[in-house]
Amino acid sequence: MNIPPLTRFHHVLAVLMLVFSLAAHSDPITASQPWLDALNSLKQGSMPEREQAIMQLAEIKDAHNLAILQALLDGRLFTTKTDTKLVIGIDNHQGFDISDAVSGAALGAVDHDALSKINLTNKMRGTLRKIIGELELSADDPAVRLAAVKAMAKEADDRVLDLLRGRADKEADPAVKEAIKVTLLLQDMDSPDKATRIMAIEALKAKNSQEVVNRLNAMVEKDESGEFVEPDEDIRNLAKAALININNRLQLYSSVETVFFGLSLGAVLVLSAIGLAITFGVMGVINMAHGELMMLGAYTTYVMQQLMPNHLGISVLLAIPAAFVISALVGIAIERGIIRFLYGRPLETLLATFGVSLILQQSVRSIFSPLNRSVATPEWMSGSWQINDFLSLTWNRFYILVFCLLVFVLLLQILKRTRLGLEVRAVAQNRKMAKAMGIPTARVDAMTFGLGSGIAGVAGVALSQITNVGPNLGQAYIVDSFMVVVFGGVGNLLGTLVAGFSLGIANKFLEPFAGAVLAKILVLVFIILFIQKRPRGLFPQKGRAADS
Amino acid sequence: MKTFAENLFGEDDKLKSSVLADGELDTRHGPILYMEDVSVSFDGFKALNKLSLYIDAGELRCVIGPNGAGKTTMMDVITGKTRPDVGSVFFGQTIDLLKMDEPAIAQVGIGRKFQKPSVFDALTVFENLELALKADKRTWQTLFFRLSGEQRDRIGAVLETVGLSAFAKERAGILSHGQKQWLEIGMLLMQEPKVMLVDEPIAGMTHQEIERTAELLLSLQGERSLVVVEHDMEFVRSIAKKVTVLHEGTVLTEGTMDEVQNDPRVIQVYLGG
Amino acid sequence: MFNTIANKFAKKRLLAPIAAAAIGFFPAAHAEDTIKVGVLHSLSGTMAISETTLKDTMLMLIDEQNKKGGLLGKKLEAVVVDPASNWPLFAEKARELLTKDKVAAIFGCWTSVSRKSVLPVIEELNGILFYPVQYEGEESSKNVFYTGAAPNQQAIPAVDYLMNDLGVKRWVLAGTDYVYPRTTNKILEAYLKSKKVAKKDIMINYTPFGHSDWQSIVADIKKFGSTGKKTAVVSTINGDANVPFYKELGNQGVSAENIPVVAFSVGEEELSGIDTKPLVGHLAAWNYFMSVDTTKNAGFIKQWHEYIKNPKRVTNDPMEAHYIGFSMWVKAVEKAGTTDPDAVQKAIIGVESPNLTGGMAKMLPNHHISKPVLIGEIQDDGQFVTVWQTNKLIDGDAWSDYLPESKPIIADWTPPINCGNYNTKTKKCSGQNY
Amino acid sequence: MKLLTLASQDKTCTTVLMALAAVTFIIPLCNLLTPADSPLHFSAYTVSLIGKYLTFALLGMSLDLVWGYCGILALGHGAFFALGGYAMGMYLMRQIGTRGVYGDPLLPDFMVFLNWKELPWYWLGFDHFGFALLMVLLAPGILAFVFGWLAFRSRVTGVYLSIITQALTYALLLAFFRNEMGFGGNNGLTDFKDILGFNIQSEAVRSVLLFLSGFSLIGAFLLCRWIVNTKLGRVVTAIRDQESRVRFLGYRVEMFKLWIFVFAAMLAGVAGALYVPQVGIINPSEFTPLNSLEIVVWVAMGGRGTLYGAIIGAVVVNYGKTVLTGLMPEIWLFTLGAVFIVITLLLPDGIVGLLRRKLQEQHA
Repeated sequence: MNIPPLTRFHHVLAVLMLVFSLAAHSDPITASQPWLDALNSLKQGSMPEREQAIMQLAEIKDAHNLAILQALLDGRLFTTKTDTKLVIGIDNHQGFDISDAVSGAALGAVDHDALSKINLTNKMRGTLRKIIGELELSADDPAVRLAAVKAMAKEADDRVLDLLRGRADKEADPAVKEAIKVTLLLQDMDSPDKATRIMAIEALKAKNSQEVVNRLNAMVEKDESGEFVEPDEDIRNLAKAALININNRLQLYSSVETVFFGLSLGAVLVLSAIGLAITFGVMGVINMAHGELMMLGAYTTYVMQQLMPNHLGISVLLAIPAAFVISALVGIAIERGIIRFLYGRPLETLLATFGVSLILQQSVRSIFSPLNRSVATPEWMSGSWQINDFLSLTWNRFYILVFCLLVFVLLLQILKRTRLGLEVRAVAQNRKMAKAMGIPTARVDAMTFGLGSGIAGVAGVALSQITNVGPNLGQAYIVDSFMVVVFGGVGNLLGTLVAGFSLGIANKFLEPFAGAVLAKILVLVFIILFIQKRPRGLFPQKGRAADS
Repeated sequence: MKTFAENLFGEDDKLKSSVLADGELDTRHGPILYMEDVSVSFDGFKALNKLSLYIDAGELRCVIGPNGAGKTTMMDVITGKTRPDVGSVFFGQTIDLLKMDEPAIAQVGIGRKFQKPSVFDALTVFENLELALKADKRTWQTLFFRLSGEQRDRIGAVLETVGLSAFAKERAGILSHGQKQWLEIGMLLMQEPKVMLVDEPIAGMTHQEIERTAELLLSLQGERSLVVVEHDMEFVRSIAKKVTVLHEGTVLTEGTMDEVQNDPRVIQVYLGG
Repeated sequence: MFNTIANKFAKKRLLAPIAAAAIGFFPAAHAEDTIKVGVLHSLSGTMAISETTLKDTMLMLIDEQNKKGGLLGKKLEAVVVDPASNWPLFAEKARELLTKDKVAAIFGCWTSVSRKSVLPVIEELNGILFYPVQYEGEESSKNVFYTGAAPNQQAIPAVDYLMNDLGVKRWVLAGTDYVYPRTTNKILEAYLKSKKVAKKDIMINYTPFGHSDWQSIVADIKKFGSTGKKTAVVSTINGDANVPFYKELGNQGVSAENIPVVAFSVGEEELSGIDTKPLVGHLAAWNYFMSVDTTKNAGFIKQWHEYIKNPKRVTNDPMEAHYIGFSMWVKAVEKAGTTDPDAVQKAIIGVESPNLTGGMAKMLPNHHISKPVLIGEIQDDGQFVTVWQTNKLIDGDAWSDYLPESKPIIADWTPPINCGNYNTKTKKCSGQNY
Repeated sequence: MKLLTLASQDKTCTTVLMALAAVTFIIPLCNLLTPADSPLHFSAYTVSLIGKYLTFALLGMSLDLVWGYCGILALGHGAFFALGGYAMGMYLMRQIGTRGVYGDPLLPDFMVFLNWKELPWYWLGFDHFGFALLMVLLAPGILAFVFGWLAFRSRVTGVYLSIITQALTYALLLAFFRNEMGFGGNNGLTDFKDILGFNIQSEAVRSVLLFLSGFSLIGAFLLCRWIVNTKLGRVVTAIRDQESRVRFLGYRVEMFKLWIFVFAAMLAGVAGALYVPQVGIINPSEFTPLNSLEIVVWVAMGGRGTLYGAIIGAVVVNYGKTVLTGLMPEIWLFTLGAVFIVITLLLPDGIVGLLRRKLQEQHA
């Protein structure tokens, strides 16, 4: 293309040399003065100077570059506070194992406090990613290569394009190959040769890439003077056709996305309501402390993470049984201490549990402070499952959805298959008869309430992954929880599930038209009107028992 | 004020018109109450299965049948509590009960005493009767309601009849089971219905009280029609001219007590079922 | 006979607490050897999250002042009450502080609505309120001193930075639906338009308080930002809604490098409740960061950690505002030689007090103060790194110049104007309660 | 006279009435007749506080009518209170006139701020006090009528009804938060200047408002007392205990429920209208479901189904709140929570039940 071949050659050479020098890691290095200077200003300079230093580092070929730059990007590049030496640290959970950034020599372990981090700005991070991308284009891991290609494609100048072209032939991984191909095709859209352009558009039509949409959109736009940006009408029409083609797919993806959003919102609703479906639905206790039991579950997750800060993923998993046990125990305590005196007076349970909720809230405020607590999301739950440029499903929501279904199925099995479940259902249907048949109703009550509370705790673990962990957590969900249970039909677990999901999806489909607030209002009004039609919810309890 | 109120709560106009449109109670051509081919099912269980029943004006009819035969459901259908899947229920010739709800049915003249005595525990015996008293039962009229001397006398008379004069000022909650039964019968009397549906009137009563109940019911027939559901065969025998036996939601047989008792099907149902 | 006894008994039983209550309402005879300072921050309810820290800050500052020998030879005494995040209760408690406890000044409020609720009471009883939170402006009361940022001390510099230094072309203005975001966004919209940003390049979105499901909105932002033009989000999202918002941003892959979010309501304390890893690089605009390296700030942080007995607690902007407000009040009282509100109100104008981040804050005639504006990027340790700051202090402007209806209005509490709402065109003072 | 004899059936009730009358007449009189430094003079703080309690008492009593007597546990009763408050607030807003921040003669400040050019239709008429008073009754009344008409006719009962009333107030909360609604969004209506031409902050107006609150409370109490003692009251009690049985007596249960529900909603509206000028602000937080729940707590605490129990409950809980939030700001919620639990467990009939028992012991 229109770049002097010599320059291009130089660039390639430079990068190649970098790559080579990386390969030759074990070679003794003689650190050059400019390189040391660059490191020095990286260490001490102001933000703009640091930015310059990074650029300089990239130009100077040094074997340690990748390690240093990567460490810088990851926030593992420090200066020691005592002798302001530039070191790379590896977190060993008590402190850092550090090594000299210049020589690579291990310097042993130090405290967190002994180091100060070299901070970055967004701009620097962008630059770093690009530089590292170039360095990593030939990495072994295809995922790293893909990330590298994507980072480079963002600022695809000619040098980058050449690099990519070079890589395209060698690349074996289809995903990486595809990414390179799209980047190159996009370049072809600006080609002076009309045939190349047409070919590029035709080829890109089938790709799900936002970049393609942007470029096509730009082609059919008019500029300020009302002239088309793209003078060639054939190309314009072709671009229009391609856009229609892509937009159809976009629409499909966007509905899929909305359904997913709705399901995941529904999953949160179901999770927060399902414990209530037991304490309220099965036992008839208007449990205003339900939200606070969820809050306890969320705080349990926080405590678990504090106990094992090095194993985030495991701590979240372990938090599930822990939260269940803690909330269940608190639930049993509430039942034994208060609620058992109030059976047959459901409205009074509302009052007493309201008192309990105030106490639980304030306890948490006293113990953990009124501030929100930070609960980290484990690696496997963060980010999203990128299906293509137009459709990605966030992992945390996805797991919560799966988790919700698991909890539901498990609960159903407990109620259907176990002795406890049988007793629970017996007591719910006819307390006196159950008692007469020798079922220890007091124990069953405690266990049932414990079960419902425990599930609330488990829901709290899930909530800790998407929202605030603070004293107000419970209150934020209590109203919604009651709505879901009532909408589904009190005493019917399946109803709760269906209600949660349908309200979630309805909300998400309304949101684009009505906005978040109005959507919620509409859903509430819908519930009110629906209850007029079916005064006992979606799945009413049937038979004579329901009448009384 | 009144017109505004009536506009606001003018529900009873509708009620009245539904009665008036169909004309006054018309029993010239036969029974005062009839059900034809009425079926009700709950979750696939047929509580009533093509039940047909005709009650004549002034008749005292006893309905018997084993548990689950559909006796209570039958009453539920007549009083509007349960809607049948198919069939028709008429009061006289012209009043279609299926088009009306419970209060409307009660107001056109069908009264009901429940199986479980249901009186208002928080109110006094007198107030219980006062509530049942035949009167304008719209909201504003109820708010400004004052007992006339005549009405007061009538309540007194009923109190006398049911033997609760001494308890007039007591809360109904303190009454014994049998007294509550009486009170409910009293409330039924206050309504001055044309048809009285009486579900198990003598449960929890002493022998003496049973006799008085029988007397009372017998004294009412002719002037009113009565449908009595009862398990106690002796009691039924003491009052019944005509007995209907229900089984599995349909009429098994009808006739005098003797006829019915000798019917092999009835014996089969009661003993073999 | 029985009736009268029972009657008397019942009366005694019932009237006793009522009488006690009535007595309680009368101001207790209070010793004149202390100067009382009211602390009006919610300690329970939804706002406790933010406000409890400010209560502790005030207790610390008062404690410190007492160690220095108090004020005018008297000890200071903090009177702490809990308005429980209930807006009418704020007014009631303010009245209680001023009439029952006779406090010399009140430090308190966080939300605008709580300030609005308290305002008539403070004005009626001629009290003094120091309000430490950034807010929407459009107000200047004789009795209130606004030590937080006005919109021109936070929002506009932030947008300038995004536009000039990051080359942002497309703007999402996302906020919680209440008056502060509404005003800020209105000002910003006007400002952006004056900078030739087209309407289609501005997306405005409002959400309710505590909004927790951000999936659709973040997806929209992502779409809006995917057109190739550099896009940024200016967030006036309040309080609890932030955590789920940032979590969703992180999970949907909206990184600070693609679409930076600059927030006006997210400080160190809010970050301490968020897993900051996915947030690294997002921005906030404040007048104070804990990470700013000055000796004053280091001293303040040390003092705070000692007071609160937790070396992990952070400091934040509203705390600094109280720090400045309190020291200004102390200086003004010393200058006036009395805690009399009129004298203090007069004396405090022009009083200077050092910022923790350097420079001297000054109380302006419009009851706002001058402040530096800092823009910081979030780091994974929950701190901010200052990436940009104004080279001089900016004076707080009560009435925004970017809103047509308030452009001609100024506030000046010095003679001859002596008005919080003075129209320079009509030369009229309006909207005042005196 | 009849009314008074009715009321005097119960000693506690008489005491409450006397106390109310005393507060209603003595405090305003003292304040109007004595100089500010007299020991008989009540501070503005005391006056506005008591005034507030009285409106809460009225609100609690109106809930007791629907819950205690008719058995409808409304968890959204605060919505009617708030609507009444908004109606009054709108009048007070219009009274500001040109004294607003932006000096617009017609539009309240927040509308000027949102660039609204004209007053929305639902604000018309609120410059007339009479119209505002009418709306104080009608706005809650109509909402209660529509909602009740739908719900009672479809025979929604028990927890289902409770939860949809909660949904109602929650929906209203969200709606009033929206700035586009034209009710001032989160900040609500505030910065009132005067009422019927009198400065709303003046002591005389405060005293008068307190008097009106007390007077309305006593009036409403006697009215409610009368209603529950009419036949309609007995029908309503009967509905509470055995709804379906009442139908078979020929009463249209839904109409009676509706009547009482609408009446109570209007009373709540009056309470709201009296509340707003005394606290000086009305904003959507009055719609929060938690607020409505608290009303239920007052009634339960005082003793439901007695009317005056609700008055006692409202005053005790709110007085407790006032004292505790000042005395022990950090831990008052513990105390409040514990009190709720203890009351439910040990005093199922509330404070009134306790007093009655004590009286009976005396009797014995």
